[in-house]
Amino acid sequence: MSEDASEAVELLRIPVELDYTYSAGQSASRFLRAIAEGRLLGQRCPVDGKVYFPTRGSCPQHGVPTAGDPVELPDRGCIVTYSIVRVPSENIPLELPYIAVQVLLDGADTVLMHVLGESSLEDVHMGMRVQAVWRPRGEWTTSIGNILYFKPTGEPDAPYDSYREHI
Amino acid sequence: MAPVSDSESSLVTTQRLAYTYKRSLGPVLSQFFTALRERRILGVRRPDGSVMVPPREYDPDSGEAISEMVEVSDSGVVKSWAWVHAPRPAQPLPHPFAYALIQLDGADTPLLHVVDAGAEEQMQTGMRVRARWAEPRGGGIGDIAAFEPATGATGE
Amino acid sequence: MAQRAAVIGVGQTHYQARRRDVSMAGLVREAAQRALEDAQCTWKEVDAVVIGKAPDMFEGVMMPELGLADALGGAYKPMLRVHTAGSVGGSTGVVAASLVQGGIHERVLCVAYEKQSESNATWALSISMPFSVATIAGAGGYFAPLVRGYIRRSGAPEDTGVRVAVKDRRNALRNPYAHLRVEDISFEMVANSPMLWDPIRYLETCPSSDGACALVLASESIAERAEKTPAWIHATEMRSEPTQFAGRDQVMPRATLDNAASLYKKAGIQNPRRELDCAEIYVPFSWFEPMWLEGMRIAEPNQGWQMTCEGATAMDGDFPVNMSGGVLSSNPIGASGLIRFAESALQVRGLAGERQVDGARLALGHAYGGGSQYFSTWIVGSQKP
Amino acid sequence: MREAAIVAFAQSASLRREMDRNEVEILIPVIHELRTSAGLGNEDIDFVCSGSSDYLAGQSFAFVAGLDAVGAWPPVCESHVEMDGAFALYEAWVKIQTGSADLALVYGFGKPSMGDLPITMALQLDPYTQTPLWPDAVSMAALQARMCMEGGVCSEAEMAARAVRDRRNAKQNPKAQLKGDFEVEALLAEPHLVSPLRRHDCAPISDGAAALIIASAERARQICQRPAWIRGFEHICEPQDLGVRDLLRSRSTELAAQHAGANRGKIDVAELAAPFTHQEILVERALGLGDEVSVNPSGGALAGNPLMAVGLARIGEAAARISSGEADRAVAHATSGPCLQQNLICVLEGD
Repeated sequence: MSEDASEAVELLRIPVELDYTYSAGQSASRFLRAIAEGRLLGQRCPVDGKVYFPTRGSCPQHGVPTAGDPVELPDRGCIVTYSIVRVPSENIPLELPYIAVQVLLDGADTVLMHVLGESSLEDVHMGMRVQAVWRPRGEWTTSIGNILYFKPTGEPDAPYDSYREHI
Repeated sequence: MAPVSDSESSLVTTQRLAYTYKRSLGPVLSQFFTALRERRILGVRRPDGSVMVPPREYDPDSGEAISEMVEVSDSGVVKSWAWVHAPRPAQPLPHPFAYALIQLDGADTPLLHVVDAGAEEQMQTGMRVRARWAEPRGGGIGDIAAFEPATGATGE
Repeated sequence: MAQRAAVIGVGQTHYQARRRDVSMAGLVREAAQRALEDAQCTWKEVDAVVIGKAPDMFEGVMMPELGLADALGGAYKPMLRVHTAGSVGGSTGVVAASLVQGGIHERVLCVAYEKQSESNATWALSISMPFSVATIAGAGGYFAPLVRGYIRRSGAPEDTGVRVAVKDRRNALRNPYAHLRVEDISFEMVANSPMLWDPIRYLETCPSSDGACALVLASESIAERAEKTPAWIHATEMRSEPTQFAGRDQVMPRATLDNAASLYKKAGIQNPRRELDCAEIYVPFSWFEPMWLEGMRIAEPNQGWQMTCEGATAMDGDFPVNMSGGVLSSNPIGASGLIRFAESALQVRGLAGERQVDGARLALGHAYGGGSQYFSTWIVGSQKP
Repeated sequence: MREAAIVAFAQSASLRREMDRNEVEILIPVIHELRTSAGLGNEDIDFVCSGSSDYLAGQSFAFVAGLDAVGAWPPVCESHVEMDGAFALYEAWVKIQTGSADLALVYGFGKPSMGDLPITMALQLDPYTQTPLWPDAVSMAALQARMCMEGGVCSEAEMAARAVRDRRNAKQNPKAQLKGDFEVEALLAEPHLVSPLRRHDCAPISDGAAALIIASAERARQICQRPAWIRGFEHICEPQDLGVRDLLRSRSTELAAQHAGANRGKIDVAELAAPFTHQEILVERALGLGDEVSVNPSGGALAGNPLMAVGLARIGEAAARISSGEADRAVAHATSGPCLQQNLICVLEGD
């Protein structure tokens, strides 16, 4: 919109607002309902037995539903890889800089994208053992955001060979 | 662990996707929208001599570049219309209205816009309508708030 | 079976942060008109239009090709819209080529574009979906951990990425269409630029650009009559794999290795490093040069960085890469892949101006997208395959 | 032309609102059924192509998740069009013409119920002069319908008769959404939705998916007893602006049908994806379909309209009737854009 009536109109601002109703899907819903109770549920691929966490309902490698019994996972694991983010994004309400991590939970075969807290930027490294820090129980919802962040456990690092195939 | 039922229904939530896009216009549409701000409507002359409103920077049939702007009237004839009984929030008027194809005097193609006629009974193909200008202007196609039924044979 | 096909026209807009002087139709027409002029043909002579771009939410128009088809002379002609994430520009070229190779059409206009200034790409790429927590800030946030994985496994020197950035930014100074032009670019300037997504520095990242790229592809009989040298398509290939599955190698996905093997087989190439004269590789973050040199089987596993560090990929090296300045210098996302394809064609046509690789006869065009999961490539030559 | 045929087809049910499953969960059983019926493993497939729309899914790169349903491992030669799956099939057919593929898996999927579909579709219009007025898809169709009614193309009774026919046919289709016996008079007694259109004039909003297998001649014979041979395949796009188009006919359908040779023989079956009753009449006319043709034996788009899959499903439905021996020659149609802007015609024949 041009304020000055003597200038040509060269640019229009067009708002687009659309409301969507998203459904998580059956499998992710099961996973999210468990998270609301503080439990982390993975699911096995029926073909090769690999444990998917988080789960979207299928093993993308084999194109089959991961419909069997869920596998309960601990809230500990190791950092497979990470990045220190210094770029703001409208959709991410985190203070900069923050450490974005890919966490391989013990017993899982896929990584979870999350953030690392209680660690200096210098200390974070691949193989670092970490544990989830949960929100207060009363704030739990059906969201992976129930985990506020992961923090270092101080345990010895996981050996590279134990997680290299997950990068 | 308690078994989780497969028939359990899925979690559902709503979310709004909202963004205000910035549309640069280029020379032809810039002239069109600048003129709208001045309560004038411009079309563009096609190679066959006919006038197209709203204008494009190319001939839609051949792809050839065109740029000769032609002023047309702000009143014209309804070529077709659709009566919206229950307008949605995003739509231009809060009460029932018509989307219409309006061929302005001096133009050879109709413009898509809305007619604020009050009631469906007031609408008729072939009826004359005139632009009702918005205040203030400079914001795009909404500079024409709506078209309204008009009497009289010609525009301004 | 497959008919021969060739690029007989290339057109590009100047790539800029904001092309506020044009509409979307104006942008794509600018590139298309230049391609038609290069091919010496008219809108009317085009049989079909293929349009590619990245997500519709970038411009906020659903299937914008429906409104752009007639802007590209496509009224009452066949029109296709390709979308394969970041590789889309490449895939658009592959689909357009197949329309000629399949004997369907004689002349196809292929256009890819993005007008990123209409919105904000980081917004469109990081829309937080319900039930999830967004931690990935745009493409850099996604790829930085993979770059770290590459450094760990290859033992590449930390400054490899800096070297790529300096080289590509120098090359961009020879390309009149390039967006980012840093006249006094130096190693220190890149090395000292701020870390954005550690280990990726500001000057190691691609810009956000407005722009369009267009090609005219033609059948053998038309290409033979062309006044300027055509770029003959020797092979095209595409490969995809899922975003995430147990044991997926995200750093060096099998899709890229399979894609490369199949592409060279089709083109009859045994030793790509020796037989190809140059390559335009999709490098949105500098480290992806060594990564995709390996992914394209041009370098041995974990040794791509050596080519970079030895200067092999510089304009005066034995295997120039990204003579145009690459994605690091111009990034209208949906067009970025097609620009790679277009530059490879310009090189073998001998029309690359100041950035011409002497005597280039065979060149690679490469694009990738999604979570390093979509790959599309082609090889073009100055001689018929 | 290299001979190619549709050899297998599967689809989900069309549902008004599929709340229980996400797109991947809708697709997995469809693709599983398809591969099982054709007896194919992933290693048999040379090319995969899909059609979907980010704006239906309310998210960028919505198609990426679709790949999860394929089991794309080892990596597949794959492409995607931001269009109906029918256009993905066209791309696959071209790939077969080049000789670089013999067997392709094609799918389309959409969950338009997630948004307010008629409003979402306004984003397809001219972003400068039209979208800001938010003309919903029903209003756009209503503008054309009134012109057709006042221009002598069709009456509201003829339009209602299409809804009656399609819903009656859909009784035989377990995947259809709207089905049953209706009377024209009763339908015409219903109020207008957006005048002059009534609810029955509009295709329903449907969630769903469709998938099929296309194969070269050699492979087709191994998989299917009676392949549905593709004997013509063309699509044509018109300018988008309604003002510069003849809205009383579908010129692009006429041209596509002509190029595809639709009228080079007797047509037994026609499957049409026109989402409004008057548009179904326009497509019938463009194809020159007479009373002897079985139109929309599946119910067509008016009985189930999973966008991005509905056109592909029409081709699948037509092919299934060839393969079953019910028909010798069929024409299938897909469309895109406001008021039948872009149309695709696929001509299928039995041995």
